[in-house]
Amino acid sequence: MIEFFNVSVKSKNRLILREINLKIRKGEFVYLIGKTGAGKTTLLRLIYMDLIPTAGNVLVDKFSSSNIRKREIPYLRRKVGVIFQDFKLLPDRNVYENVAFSLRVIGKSRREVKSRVLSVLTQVGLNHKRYHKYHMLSGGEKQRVAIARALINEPFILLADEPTGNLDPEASKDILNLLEKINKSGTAVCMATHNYKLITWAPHRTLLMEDGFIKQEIDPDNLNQILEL
Amino acid sequence: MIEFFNVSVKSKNRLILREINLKIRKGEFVYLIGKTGAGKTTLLRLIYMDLIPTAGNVLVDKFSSSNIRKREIPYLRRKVGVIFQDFKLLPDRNVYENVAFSLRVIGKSRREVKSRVLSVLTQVGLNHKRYHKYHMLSGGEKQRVAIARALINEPFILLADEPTGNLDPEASKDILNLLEKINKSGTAVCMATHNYKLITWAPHRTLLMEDGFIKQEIDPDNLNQILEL
Amino acid sequence: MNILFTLKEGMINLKRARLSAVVSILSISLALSLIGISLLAGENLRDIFDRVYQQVEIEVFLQPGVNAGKIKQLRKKLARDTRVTKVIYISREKALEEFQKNFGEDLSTIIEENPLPASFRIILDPANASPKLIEKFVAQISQYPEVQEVLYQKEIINFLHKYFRIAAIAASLFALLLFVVITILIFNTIRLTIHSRRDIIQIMRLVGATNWFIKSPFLIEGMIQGIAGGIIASGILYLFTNLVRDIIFPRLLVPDYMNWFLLGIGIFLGWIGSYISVNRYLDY
Amino acid sequence: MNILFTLKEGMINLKRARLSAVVSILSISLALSLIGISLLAGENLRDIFDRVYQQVEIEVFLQPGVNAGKIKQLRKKLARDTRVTKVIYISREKALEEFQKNFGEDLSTIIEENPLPASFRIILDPANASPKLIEKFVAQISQYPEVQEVLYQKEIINFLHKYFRIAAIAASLFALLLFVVITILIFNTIRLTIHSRRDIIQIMRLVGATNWFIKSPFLIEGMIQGIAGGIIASGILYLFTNLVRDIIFPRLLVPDYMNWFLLGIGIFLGWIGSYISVNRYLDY
Ligand SMILES: Nc1ncnc2c1ncn2[C@@H]1O[C@H](COP(=O)(O)OP(=O)(O)OP(=O)(O)O)[C@@H](O)[C@H]1O
Ligand SMILES: Nc1ncnc2c1ncn2[C@@H]1O[C@H](COP(=O)(O)OP(=O)(O)OP(=O)(O)O)[C@@H](O)[C@H]1O
Ligand SMILES: [Mg+2]
Ligand SMILES: [Mg+2]
Repeated sequence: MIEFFNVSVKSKNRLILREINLKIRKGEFVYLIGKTGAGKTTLLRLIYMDLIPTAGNVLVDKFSSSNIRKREIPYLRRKVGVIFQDFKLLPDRNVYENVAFSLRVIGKSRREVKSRVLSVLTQVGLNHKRYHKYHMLSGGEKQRVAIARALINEPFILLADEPTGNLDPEASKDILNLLEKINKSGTAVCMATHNYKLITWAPHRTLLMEDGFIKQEIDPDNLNQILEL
Repeated sequence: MIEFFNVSVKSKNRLILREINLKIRKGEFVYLIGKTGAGKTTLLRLIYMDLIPTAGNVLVDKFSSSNIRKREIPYLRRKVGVIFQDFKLLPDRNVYENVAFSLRVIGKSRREVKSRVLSVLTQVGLNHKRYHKYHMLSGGEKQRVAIARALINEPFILLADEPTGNLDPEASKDILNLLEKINKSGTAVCMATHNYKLITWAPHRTLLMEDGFIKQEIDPDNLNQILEL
Repeated sequence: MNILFTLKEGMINLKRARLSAVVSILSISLALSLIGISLLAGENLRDIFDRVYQQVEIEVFLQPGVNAGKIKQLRKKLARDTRVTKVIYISREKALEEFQKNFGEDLSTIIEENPLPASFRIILDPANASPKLIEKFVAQISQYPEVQEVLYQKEIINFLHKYFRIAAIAASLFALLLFVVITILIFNTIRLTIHSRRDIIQIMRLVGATNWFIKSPFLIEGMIQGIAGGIIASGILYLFTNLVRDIIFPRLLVPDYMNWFLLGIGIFLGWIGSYISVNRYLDY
Repeated sequence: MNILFTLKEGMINLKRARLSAVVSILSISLALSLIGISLLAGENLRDIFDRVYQQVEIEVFLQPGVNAGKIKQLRKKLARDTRVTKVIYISREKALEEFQKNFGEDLSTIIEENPLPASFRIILDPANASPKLIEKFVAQISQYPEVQEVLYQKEIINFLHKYFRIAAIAASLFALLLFVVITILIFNTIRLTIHSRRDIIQIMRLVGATNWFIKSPFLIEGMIQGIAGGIIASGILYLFTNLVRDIIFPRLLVPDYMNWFLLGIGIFLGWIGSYISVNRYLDY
């Protein structure tokens, strides 16, 4: 599904990622942890090809970073959902419009959009608030909208870069539960986080990054060892 | 030192803060916790008078929100240090320049600036990296720069709005230790956070906000009860 | 307040929104050039009209029986009038001579006595040659008992004056429009510079910079734009006027004050534009 | 691709950077007006010069002994020449008559025989009245055995032509400068619009909008600016030309194509400006 072969990323003579080899299988749930600057965000950007590696090759679905063309990237993006710590929603539009926007933008007609948006909003539990304005939403709700938008094209993987960084523990747990539910229905999830408590709540394969490479894969049984930090 | 008398903040017919009464004494350390949207950031903005309450009165040092003039606000700000989750540094300048900037801006000469900046950088442990460019710093180091900048005018209080939101647990602990050290030397600290673990590491007076008011002051002994969330 | 620091930050401002500033300065130059051209057109039109007015003669025909003393007296009175530039006396004999020259007929062979009256031809100072003033002057002259009739090319003067006024009004409106455009241009560039520096401004606010300290570099920037626009416009007009003089209209008048005037307008509008912008986008 | 959606997002674009767009359109209007004025000046200058050229006579003096048949033949040949507009034959008698009229002296009383040669007076088509072409024509005519000498006002033609060329070059350079200014203006506004919409563009990228989908509203916006600028400039020139006609120069020529030309330039430069901007700031 997703495979990294000896991937390195260099920026201004500095190696940001070094010789990464990694395989994420269909329907997997993977945590990425590590200090600031370890390279988590950079690794995720390689998957949705916001960045092309300076060496090595990233395979995503049928796309390969070594020979993908610029104009193919939008079609890759439709197969990969992305969510962020700061939600990246449009503050001047309501819930429905925010989710619908991503379908309109890829050329779907108004009618096609409607049924799909409603079904996704139901999935994330926001159907009853679909006409709420952005500023009337709590942080957790905003993140749900972002997740709904990421899900709308039925991606095979959901990338999440510190999705709970701005949320309180309760809201964080809600979002984690939602991501688990989505994962159970077959979508892979890859989540970068500083919140190790999430891992104790829902243990999964965990990659510890340090200084641009994957230092170790942490055994879910040994999780407590990192939490001692 | 800081006192809130029946403070309310209304925005577009919605009460963001309601009837807050609060006193922060000289040299105190206060945590603000609560869900997103509870009003923590709003409360902090009232202290550095980025916002004037719609009802009630905020007293900070010798300034009162009910009769402060616009042109007095800068002089209040020089007595209050503020730091944020996203650091708010100037990415095109190095460590020294970032800290010096805030002294230059209030009209200090180059010579006065130098000794003061070096002493503050020593205080936060960054003197050896003073000529490092912004992008060469880790998240924890960036936050130290922000703290140095906030300290430079020797404020009587340091306001911190989720200062560890973008930091990994290790870096968060470092920052907390630094804030404690600063607090011990006499500066009050008021910190809004979602990271309840910080409170177990360094227990202090903790205010739980909910829906615009201070729901309760949590007994440091009962801290575990909130961590169970 | 630290001048050096302000200037340094001002330079950083200029670099940040450089393209917008260049675009703004170019547009201001164009607008100021147009103002300059209107001004030139106005001055030269006035000059041309003045010369037309200078050729307008007022003919004052005298009563038949007036004696030489009275005529001399009247002539003196007219010559002393500040509105009058030139007075010529046409005796009855001279009038007859002219008539014969113009029409080729010898009147004296047809009728016995010279039927033509003596007259003064008066040329007025152009400053007093507006239709109203001429009319007033004529009415005044007509009062004298020695005067029989006063004639002048009333229609031509009224026509010229009317169109000169229309042209002047149109040009003023146009200039006003250009003033507004320049102000908006500077307003907008400063707004964009403020926008592009909002991070740094937020930080300045946070650490306690005074409002005046934050605002002043933008005011300076606006005035620099006005000055630059004025200088470029002066250059354009210099080329333009030389070209026009060489090719079409060698008599082109260029008022000395023009360059200073353009520069002054540039600075003035630069200050207004940036002042409004700064107070709109940088006030608490 | 969904046209309605694109248009709707385009409207939101315009609202976002409204002031910048208005400023840009106003500046474009000014620049296009200046181009229009240059064009007008050029056309009218050419018209005036044409009329001067039309009065330039080439005098072709014939050899003394040429007989009537040869003269008739030459006349036909000249009349058939496409470069020639008008040929007038001045016989020896006619020449003498004119001489007497001009100088008031009766030559025939001084000398016995008429000393003046017969001649043709030729007026050329203005299109062929450039100094070089005239010289070529004259050289050609001089070859004919019947022709004794060819005279024309060489200096005046050279003088006019030289300055007309200088004016034309200066106006072209000025127009080129204005083209560049317009392009930069549109480039800059689109850049600012892109900047003000970077959040929404980032989200579009993220959810898989094609590059073309993201770019097209900005291209449309640039062209709308060009169109608006062209229309306003046409309006300004309409007022300007009417004013000039009424007051100073009733013969003012206004080419029919002018408004379409300005609109065309507006659209063309609008497209170029936004195209460059979009490819600079919106490419991966
Ligand atoms: N565009 C860039 N140019 C230069 N350096 C970059 C760029 N993007 C990231 N870096 C550097 O690459 C390193 C890895 O950054 P990255 O954002 O991937 O870390 P991270 O693990 O996501 O950190 P955090 O936990 O703070 O989000 C950092 O040192 C960063 O400064
Ligand atoms: N300028 C504003 N206009 C209108 N509503 C606002 C404004 N600023 C904040 N709010 C609203 O006020 C409420 C409190 O916001 P505030 O940012 O203080 O919460 P918070 O406790 O800091 O949340 P978080 O943990 O997400 O930072 C929220 O519902 C927010 O939507
Ligand atoms: Mg990151
Ligand atoms: Mg907050």
